[in-house]
Amino acid sequence: MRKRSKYSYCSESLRKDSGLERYEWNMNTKVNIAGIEWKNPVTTASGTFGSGLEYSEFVDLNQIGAVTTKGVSSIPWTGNSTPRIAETYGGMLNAVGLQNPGVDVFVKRDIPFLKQYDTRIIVNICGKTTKDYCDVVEGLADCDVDMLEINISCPNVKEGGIAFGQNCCQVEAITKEVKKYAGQPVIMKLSPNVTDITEIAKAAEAGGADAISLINTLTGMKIDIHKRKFVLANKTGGLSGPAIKPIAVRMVNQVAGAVKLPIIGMGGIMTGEDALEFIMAGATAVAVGTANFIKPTATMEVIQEIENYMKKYKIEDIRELIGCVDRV
Amino acid sequence: MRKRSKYSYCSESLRKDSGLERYEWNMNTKVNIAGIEWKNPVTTASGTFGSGLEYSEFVDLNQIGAVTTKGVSSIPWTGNSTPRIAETYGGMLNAVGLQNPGVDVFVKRDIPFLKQYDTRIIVNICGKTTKDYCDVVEGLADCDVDMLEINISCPNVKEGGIAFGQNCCQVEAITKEVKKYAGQPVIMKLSPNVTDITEIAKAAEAGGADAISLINTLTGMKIDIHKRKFVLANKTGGLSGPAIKPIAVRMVNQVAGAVKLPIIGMGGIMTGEDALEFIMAGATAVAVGTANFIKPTATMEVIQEIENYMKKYKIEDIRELIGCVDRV
Amino acid sequence: MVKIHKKTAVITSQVQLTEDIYSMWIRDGETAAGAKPGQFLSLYCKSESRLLPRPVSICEIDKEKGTLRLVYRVVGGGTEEFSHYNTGDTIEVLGPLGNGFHAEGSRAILIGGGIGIPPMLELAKQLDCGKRIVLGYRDITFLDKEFEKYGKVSISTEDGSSGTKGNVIDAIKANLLEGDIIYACGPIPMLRGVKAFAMEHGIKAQLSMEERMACGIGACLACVCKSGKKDPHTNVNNKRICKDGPVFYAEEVEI
Amino acid sequence: MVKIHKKTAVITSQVQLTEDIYSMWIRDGETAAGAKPGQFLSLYCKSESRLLPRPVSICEIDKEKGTLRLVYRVVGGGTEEFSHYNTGDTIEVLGPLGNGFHAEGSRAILIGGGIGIPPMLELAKQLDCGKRIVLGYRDITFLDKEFEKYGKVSISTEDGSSGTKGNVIDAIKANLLEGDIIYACGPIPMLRGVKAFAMEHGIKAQLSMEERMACGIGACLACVCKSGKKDPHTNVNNKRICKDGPVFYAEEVEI
Ligand SMILES: Cc1cc2nc3c(=O)[nH]c(=O)nc-3n(C[C@H](O)[C@H](O)[C@H](O)COP(=O)(O)OP(=O)(O)OC[C@H]3O[C@@H](n4cnc5c(N)ncnc54)[C@H](O)[C@@H]3O)c2cc1C
Ligand SMILES: Cc1cc2nc3c(=O)[nH]c(=O)nc-3n(C[C@H](O)[C@H](O)[C@H](O)COP(=O)(O)OP(=O)(O)OC[C@H]3O[C@@H](n4cnc5c(N)ncnc54)[C@H](O)[C@@H]3O)c2cc1C
Ligand SMILES: Cc1cc2nc3c(=O)[nH]c(=O)nc-3n(C[C@H](O)[C@H](O)[C@H](O)COP(=O)(O)O)c2cc1C
Ligand SMILES: Cc1cc2nc3c(=O)[nH]c(=O)nc-3n(C[C@H](O)[C@H](O)[C@H](O)COP(=O)(O)O)c2cc1C
Ligand code: FES
Ligand code: FES
Repeated sequence: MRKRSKYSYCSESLRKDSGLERYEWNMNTKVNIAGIEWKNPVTTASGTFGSGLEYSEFVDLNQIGAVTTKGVSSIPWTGNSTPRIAETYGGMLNAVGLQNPGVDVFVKRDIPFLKQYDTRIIVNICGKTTKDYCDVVEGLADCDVDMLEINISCPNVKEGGIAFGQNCCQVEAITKEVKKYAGQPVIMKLSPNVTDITEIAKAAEAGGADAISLINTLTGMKIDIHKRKFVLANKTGGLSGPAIKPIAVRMVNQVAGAVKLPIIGMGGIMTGEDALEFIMAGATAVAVGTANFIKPTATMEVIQEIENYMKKYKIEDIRELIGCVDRV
Repeated sequence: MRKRSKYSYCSESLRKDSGLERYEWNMNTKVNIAGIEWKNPVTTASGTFGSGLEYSEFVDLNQIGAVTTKGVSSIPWTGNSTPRIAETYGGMLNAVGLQNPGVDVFVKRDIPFLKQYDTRIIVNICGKTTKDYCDVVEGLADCDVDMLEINISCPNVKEGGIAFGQNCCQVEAITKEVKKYAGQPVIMKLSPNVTDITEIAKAAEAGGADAISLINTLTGMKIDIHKRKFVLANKTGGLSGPAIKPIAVRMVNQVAGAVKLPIIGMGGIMTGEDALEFIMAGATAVAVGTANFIKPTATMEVIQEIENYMKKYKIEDIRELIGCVDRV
Repeated sequence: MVKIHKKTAVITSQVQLTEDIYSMWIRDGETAAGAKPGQFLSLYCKSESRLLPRPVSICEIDKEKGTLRLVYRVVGGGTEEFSHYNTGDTIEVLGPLGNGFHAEGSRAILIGGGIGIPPMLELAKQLDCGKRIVLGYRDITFLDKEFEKYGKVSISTEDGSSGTKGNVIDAIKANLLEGDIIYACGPIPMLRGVKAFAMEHGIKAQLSMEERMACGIGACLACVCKSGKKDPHTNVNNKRICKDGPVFYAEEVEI
Repeated sequence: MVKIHKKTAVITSQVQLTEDIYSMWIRDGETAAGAKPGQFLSLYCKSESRLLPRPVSICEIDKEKGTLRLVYRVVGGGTEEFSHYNTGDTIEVLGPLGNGFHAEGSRAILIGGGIGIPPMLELAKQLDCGKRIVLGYRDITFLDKEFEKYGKVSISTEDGSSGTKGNVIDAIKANLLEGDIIYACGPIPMLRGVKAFAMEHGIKAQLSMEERMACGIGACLACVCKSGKKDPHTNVNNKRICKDGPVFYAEEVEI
């Protein structure tokens, strides 16, 4: 058998640098999200990159626009029982259940680690109640982090998570509350498991969100037909990976047409081409998630391929590409 | 390069007959849906099999449990502009827009064709208004077809479709109306583009549905980054294929726990293993859709692989497997 | 009752013609036996992320050897994958599909534009009448030498690097070509020009059309084109390119 | 700053040991150079439908040739895919990952159960002390002959077809084995039995654990096992098998 064909991941033309750098192509990849400037539009999707420590063996964190950390809660969370993941066709299910060391350890250990690098720090926050969220947000208000991402959409937490993210009134209410305590711009991270994503996005905007990120995972299930039982201990899990990309791009495009806030798009990004689809759909920045598990250097490759595209088509400023496809 | 590896489609053990037929394994694959007996639990997903004519070159229609036809409306529909399809990672988007010759031609031409075969006939029905649906249902009341499947979930029709399928009150109301005119059992086909599929299923049950089928396609989008335009003329399309299977299995399992009606499960079924996942999740029958495009004989292979599984595990009656995994 | 199946064909040669155009011969006796010029094959990718078949026209048929030639341009992942196959590798194919060209008239003009050129080669070979061949390119030419055995070839290029500068119609006019039947395959703007030319001169024209496909056999209604009259099968003004085409009379289709 | 990468290793041999167990040698000098017994590799599938890496233990290391041996059971699509690879084919790997066994004590008992047997082979080779080897099978044995060069081998089979009928603990008891350190890899029920045996006899035990993985490097928290004490990294009673393990002291983990 021959080498795995990578062509579906990224076309040859963008993987290979088009070579224009010879005559010093001057381009701008900087983007500004809610007043925070990133050196390029690529971050990591929360939960797929830890706090950057492990992946720093593979990736030069100085080169990525921002690092978004694993969700952190006010107290340590143990997460779900194992098995926590299952593979699906072109994707995966996870039911990690937001295991995290709690905000105190996070602030003492993970922020100082990330501060060594010249990259933006986005802290993803989870909670079971509005108070939980506010406690973490308040605890981080004086910390040296750049943005907060509020995960109101994790399908693995029964008490809060999903309920928050699927109801407009609750989204608006929690956004308002969180904003009261926040020392940094607040990104609301939306769940795709809803009838109308634009309503939810508008609620976040109404609540005072500074930016929106989407999509979190779609709720899915896998059954082991030989054992006749669920593969995941939690029965259901969140579907991520290239399988979900068309849904994510659609939602980003819809939300871009519905609110004025900047959008961080994600869901199945494996290559620079995928990232550009989100950007053209209306995202100001993108996050790379599941792809990290498949190619530990995925973030850097995505950045490189975006730059190659810009060179190839002589795009001077990445911002020319944001939302450049017609709105639906 | 070697032959395409098929292993992810179906494991070797089920593709190869386990050979137990030597000592004449007596098994029952018949299922009963709303009083209609099918010889096996496999049908075709509406819109992927025409009215059976073209695929009858590949498949012996006598061998499949039921043929579900392309959606038919009261008058001929022209459908959307092209391109109508786009490929995605492990799936595809379609925005055919329910092109169909109208119920009159359908009754005169397609039903007589299908009546030549010993298989159940399920007519899928689409409309823009409740009256449209009722007109078709009434027109078919005296026809020799076995079941009606009401597509209240096609995302490609702006006027009706999606709106009907995403709102509980409307689902209950249209089910009630359709039932007034129906001469055959009515299957309500649900959209997955909703916050809570169980609410919609309960509304269909309350309206008097005899069965439920799910899932229809998830709304998605693809952008051609080189042309910087939408790939589909319709901009959005419905995502189908193996990519969506985990979402479909989850929804079938949730609905199985929420209503008493029999369920026809679909969404990404490529193999007997996939079909069994739906059956174990709670589906009484399954439909094969996108897989027909990839393997024209997909329906027959799925039936064979289900039988191979039953032989391997000495299952005498397929009904033992329906919903045999714990409910969520 | 089953007539055609998905077959596993063996690649007997693969040659690169230009930077992005490849010529591949594949062997499957049954498929070759039934093939006609203008028909196409559905080619399946090995990559499991790419599910849909790629329709590719039959460029040449060798019934004796049971082989078929496909000439294709690398435009995306699927064709790129094909271009990496070597002699001896296998490929799954379904076909021959569609109707193909229908021989008629006594003085034919064969017109191919860009990647619409390959299907004209087998047609040129099989047509037993007077024929003039017109091939339109952007710049780099391919297959043109091979056509020369079957008739006089006129070339057009957009940049004027070979033959007439302009499009195929410009080449027809420049070479004062005449005929009583036109066979054409190429991009829509070219076909539109050919249709206008044919109508203007009262010549019959058979046009081979292209659209994105899913089933390739007429079931899914993905690949339609607009027809002037109501189509008997669809009962609307749409014809299925895969099943009712890809070859249509110019007056049948709105382009 | 970058220390390990995904590498493309070449398969230098592939042999079928039993109906469903295969032995594959792969070559990548850098990977082999850093490898220790008890560590594992993440193997990536070529099929684009299967995205996640498959963790497989290192069974033998040949630092001179720069090769590694992997012995694996076909249980699903990924391992089935691997079993079709031939000599000369390539495979993408990441590793060596995890911590591996830590040599200590003077009289070791090495215990492998089922597909937990392979990692014990390189350990048996490298351990420079008194050692007894216990291998537990359901029925058909594999690799047992290869262990004989490194120490006395006792076998248990569930059906009694070879060695002691029963499990590895039955074999230990039947053969009155003694030691001051146990190294074990196998299914959870076996590890649970080994842990109980070790505690009962006051022997130290290093256990190699298994769980479904996504990242394989400690970032995603997919592969945790329960720990008795709060883990310093996770700050909860969970340890990451891929990063903190796969080898743990018996008292560290709750099984
Ligand atoms: C009847 C017919 C005959 C054809 N004959 C030839 C030929 O002889 N030589 C040749 O080079 N090309 C031919 N084409 C075009 C060829 O099908 C596409 O170039 C090819 O499918 C592109 O696949 P890809 O994976 O490389 O591109 P991608 O863009 O990655 O493909 C994505 C999807 O879009 C479809 N698609 C993309 N472009 C086209 C297109 N132009 N037409 C139809 N589907 C498309 C693909 O099949 C696939 O489903 C023909 C098309 C048709 C309909
Ligand atoms: C540290 C470690 C070392 C291992 N060493 C070996 C070894 O030396 N030899 C060997 O045969 N097997 C070993 N395994 C088990 C091996 O990883 C699985 O058998 C293999 O991943 C199954 O892949 P599949 O595609 O064939 O099965 P599938 O069931 O199709 O795999 C689906 C998914 O589940 C995961 N999965 C399935 N079973 C297991 C399992 N038992 N453990 C972890 N993940 C699993 C797969 O990696 C994949 O992500 C080891 C596992 C771990 C964690
Ligand atoms: C293993 C895993 C853990 C995740 N944990 C979190 C989390 O803690 N907080 C969060 O907001 N999203 C979490 N996500 C969702 C991702 O951030 C992202 O929204 C989703 O996976 C889609 O992107 P992808 O397809 O690129 O992975 C997690 C995803 C995975 C796969
Ligand atoms: C090309 C195409 C056309 C479809 N047309 C219809 C339709 O007319 N009516 C309907 O209810 N569903 C239609 N569907 C949805 C399918 O019946 C099915 O619900 C969906 O594709 C999921 O199954 P799959 O992944 O196996 O294809 C269509 C799907 C495809 C791909
Ligand atoms: S591709 Fe399905 S009808 Fe033509
Ligand atoms: S597999 Fe990701 S932490 Fe172990």
